[in-house]
Amino acid sequence: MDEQHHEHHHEHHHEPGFWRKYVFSVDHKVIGIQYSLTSLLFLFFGFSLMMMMRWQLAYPGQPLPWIGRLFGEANMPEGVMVPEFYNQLGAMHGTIMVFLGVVPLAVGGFGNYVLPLQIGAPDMAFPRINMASYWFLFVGGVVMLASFFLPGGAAQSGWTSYSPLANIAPVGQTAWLIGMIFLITSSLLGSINFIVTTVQLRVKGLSFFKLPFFVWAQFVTSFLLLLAFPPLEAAGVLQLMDRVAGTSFFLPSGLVVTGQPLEVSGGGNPLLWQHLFWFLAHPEVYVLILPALGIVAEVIANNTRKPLWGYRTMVYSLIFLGFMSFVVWAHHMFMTGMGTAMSTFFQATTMIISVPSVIILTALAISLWGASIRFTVPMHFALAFIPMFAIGGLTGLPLGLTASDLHLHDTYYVIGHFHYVVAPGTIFALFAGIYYWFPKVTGRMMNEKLGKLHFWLSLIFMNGVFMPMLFIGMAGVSRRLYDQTGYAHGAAVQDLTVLGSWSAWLLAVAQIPFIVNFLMSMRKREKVRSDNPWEATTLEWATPTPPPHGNFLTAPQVYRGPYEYSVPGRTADFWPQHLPEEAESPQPRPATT
Amino acid sequence: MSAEVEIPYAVKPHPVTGLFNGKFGIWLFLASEVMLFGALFSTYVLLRVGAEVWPHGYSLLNVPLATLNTFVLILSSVTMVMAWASLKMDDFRKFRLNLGATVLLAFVFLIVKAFEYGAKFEHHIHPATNTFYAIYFTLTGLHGLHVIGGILVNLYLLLPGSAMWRTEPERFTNRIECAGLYWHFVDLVWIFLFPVLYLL
Amino acid sequence: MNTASAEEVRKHVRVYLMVFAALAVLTAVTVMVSYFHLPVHTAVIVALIIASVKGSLVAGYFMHLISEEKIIYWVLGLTGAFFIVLMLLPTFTSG
Amino acid sequence: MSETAYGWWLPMNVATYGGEVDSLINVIHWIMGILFVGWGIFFFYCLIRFRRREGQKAVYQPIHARPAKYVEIGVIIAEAILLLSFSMPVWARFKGEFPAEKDALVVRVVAEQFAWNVHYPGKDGKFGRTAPQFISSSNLLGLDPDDPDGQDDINAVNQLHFPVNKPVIVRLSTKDVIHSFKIPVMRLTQDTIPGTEINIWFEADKTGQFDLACAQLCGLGHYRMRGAVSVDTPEAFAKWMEERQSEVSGTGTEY
Repeated sequence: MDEQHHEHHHEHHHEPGFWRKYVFSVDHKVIGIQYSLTSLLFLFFGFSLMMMMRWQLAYPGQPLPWIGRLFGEANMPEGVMVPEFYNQLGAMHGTIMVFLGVVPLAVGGFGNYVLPLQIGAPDMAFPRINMASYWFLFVGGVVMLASFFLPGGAAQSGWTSYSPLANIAPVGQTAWLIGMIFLITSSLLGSINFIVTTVQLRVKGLSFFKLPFFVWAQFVTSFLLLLAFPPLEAAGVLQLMDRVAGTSFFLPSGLVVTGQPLEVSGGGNPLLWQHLFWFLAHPEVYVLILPALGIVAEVIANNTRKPLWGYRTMVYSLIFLGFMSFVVWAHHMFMTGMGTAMSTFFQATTMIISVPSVIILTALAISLWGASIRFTVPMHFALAFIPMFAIGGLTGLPLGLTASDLHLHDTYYVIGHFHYVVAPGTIFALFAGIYYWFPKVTGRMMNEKLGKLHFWLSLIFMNGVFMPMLFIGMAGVSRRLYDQTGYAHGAAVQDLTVLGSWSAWLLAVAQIPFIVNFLMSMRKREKVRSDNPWEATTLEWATPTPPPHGNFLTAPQVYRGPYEYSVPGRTADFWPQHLPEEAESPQPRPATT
Repeated sequence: MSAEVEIPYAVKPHPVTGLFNGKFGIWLFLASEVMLFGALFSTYVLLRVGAEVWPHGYSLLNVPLATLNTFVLILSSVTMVMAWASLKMDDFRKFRLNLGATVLLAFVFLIVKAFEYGAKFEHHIHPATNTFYAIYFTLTGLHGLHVIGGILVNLYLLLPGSAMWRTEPERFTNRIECAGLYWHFVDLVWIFLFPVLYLL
Repeated sequence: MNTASAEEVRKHVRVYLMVFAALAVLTAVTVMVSYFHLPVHTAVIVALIIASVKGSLVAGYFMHLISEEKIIYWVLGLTGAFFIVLMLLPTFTSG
Repeated sequence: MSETAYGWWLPMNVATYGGEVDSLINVIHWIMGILFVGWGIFFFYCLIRFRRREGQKAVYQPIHARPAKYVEIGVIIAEAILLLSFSMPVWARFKGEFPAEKDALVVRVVAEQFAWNVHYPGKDGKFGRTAPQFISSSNLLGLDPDDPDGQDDINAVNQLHFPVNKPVIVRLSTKDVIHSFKIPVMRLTQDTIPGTEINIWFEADKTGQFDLACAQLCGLGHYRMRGAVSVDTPEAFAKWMEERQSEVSGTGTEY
């Protein structure tokens, strides 16, 4: 992107098309690709932050080899990380992975590219707002990155930015808040666009219960973003006021910081921040998960060659999940001195919300029964998603019950739990999506061998990173420790931490086949012969490849549900949604030359 | 790719939902705004309930000025809806008058607000003074930003944007309707802010 | 509302003016009530009732909510539900 | 430090209610394990039996998955049981059934960046009045110098001693940011919230030396906010207390 900015003054000499076409495009597909590439870069960046943290965790106090000295005397004197820098890396890893990595890829990238295609729309309902939403994200991302260069560094109070710690943190926290306001605005604009598009622009015949599950997932996700993000925006404004205008929304009276009384009026409430934050951040967990479930459902239906089992039940579960996600937030706060009545309420809602998740996972698993499973690369990732997400979900149980949370709260067990949900869970689903839709976007298939190599290595090392965390947490080691070996219970599990660190670095190596595959396949691989190389049924495969601006050559019409595979009496084992009853079945063709 | 793609129901209402895209979009936006101000109101309640003493708004703030501002904003809402109605009745001149009045009234609101703020600052009263003023300045400030946003939108629609009336009158009327919905919401927020901050 | 004909709109205009009058009167009432310095509980209830009536008038007539499409009601209903949860937040914090 | 206190699973338990927490954690993990393994068997069976091969055609008709329904109902029942018969009783006991103050050792713990001030009331059994304006480097608790109750108060920085088999009530507060008072062997975590004092209680049934950790990110020194927990025999505790007491009265003005 940066190089393109430098070229700005040449703009008038170019064909007027270029800027409109690739940079300030209003085409949902270009915007989807912009979102995807940006968020893939941010994912890699966020991952790199974590790899540096893993060095300090595994070998506390030792200089980071080779690159340690590049980060300056303030951050890494003699190549050894200081705690402030460690905390910056931690806070920014979380922020970047959630708000600039996974959500923009899952919603901004896949949602933008695929949703209008799957509902047969020529574009999103508001193409310009769509463009604005990407550029808000871009600015938010730049602000976040730039904050590393501020005096005192980037935000360092965790991605949760709990007050009062965040109130007294260096100026990087202010940048974080401003960046967040941009990211929130981006999400709000995006979610409005998704909802209107889904409701208004479905083609003829595409009723709500004929929508692909992916569209449903995006639709519910958009409502979560729309209604859960504003309270965080409010909280962000309040914290900004606290930091910039000297108010005390989150500061009670009588605080003494490093021996000096804090010069504020007081009268605020630090728990208010947590409530407003988790009012967003719990639904946000489902924002991370639901699109992933959508992708997995698409890939599984396509590669089992049969309809999804219990499609309607899955949709109802999805909606129920969305609803419930608004009334579980305080289970993040069981240890803040909560009384029994309130904790009972939130434990109960937490147990209830696990039910629809179980139903969706069960439905996906039952879909395998009686299938004819094609073990394609996307299918590998989609299948692995199920047990990985299951581990993530199951480990949520002891955290959702106050009595077991007494021991596990704020330990590595929590880190292991939610990383199982989002890393081998959501990120695997996102990989499945990349391998699955790559031929639609580029017109070329990705390499199967490299893809499988990428899958197996990632699966092994993902577990190598996160499985030890569950044990470290069980041993009672607190999260966000710069060096756990000072504690006896931390030293006892240091070997597991070293194992996790090496797994993380090897996980990075495991991404090399993916990066090579991704870049090579864009140019070198042979083109797909058919517009529908996976022999899928949903509408995105009914467009030319790659789809032109405006998508469909003629507006399609939908005649049946989204997953009509292996319908008895038809010669082909897939029956696309847009083919009229009397039309000839498409002949199965090899995917590539 | 430079050619604009025609989006269905950008102007005409959808046969099932009965809405054109923009109107649905603006309502969703307002829904998110409800949650934004809701969170702030909730904050207000929480801080007030938790405080040992909480001043009465009327003993610290200028109620007559705020009452005046309430009238001004309500009036601007009426002119806004009249602007839309004028377009519906094909009376562009009356539309201009009404929308112009809306913008003017919005400016009056801001000027009165500026006097209120100025008086406070003169007495060295700032958001940092206490929690009451913190919430007062934050809520009215955020509301003021919404007023400024409304002025910008309405000014655009009044001046350069109104050229659309000649080419696509229906689309232009839709735009005014959406701008109106937003403006009424800004009014509605004030209707709650006024008693909560000034009268209680 | 965007289907309303010019004739209907003409009728609406009268309604708008009446609503304006009502809003003006209610504003005056709520300010007057505040001068009585009622006990806080009563004052809050009275002020919120008046504000709600005024808000409903604006939403109902200026924003045409009294004759709006079903889907808008759905969206606002959903928002309202979560808004209530949000309003309960202070009770959670003190619990 | 007992060598066996910490390992790769739950650390040693010394809390009287800790056994219930442990059994809940263990039961949940057994349920999780059974669900995961049983479900995994089904999963791999499907992957092998229904892989694409000659003659394997997918079945369009959905199967009647009654067993799945039973599993789901089973999960719901299991969760209800976990909640009602394990979690809530423990929580109710921990939160509600406070021991009487006269039967317990009452201490105040005031967290700060990055230390735990453990405030014992001293001989008179009364805590001196504290206020932020009195806080200084020689008066970390902010004890009011004019309050006679505070003259014999003890501040044991990062040292929490208490006798075995006697309930301990801790009044937790913080001077600055949120910290979290965590003693893994006590199966205990409690955030300290600025502006409020939160009471917790626990009782140890074994003696030994353990760790007190901070569990909530509180700044750059979060990782070294370690306190030493010593569960003593009543005699050892009395002796330790006496030593601390003599330090206080020896210098007269040190708190």
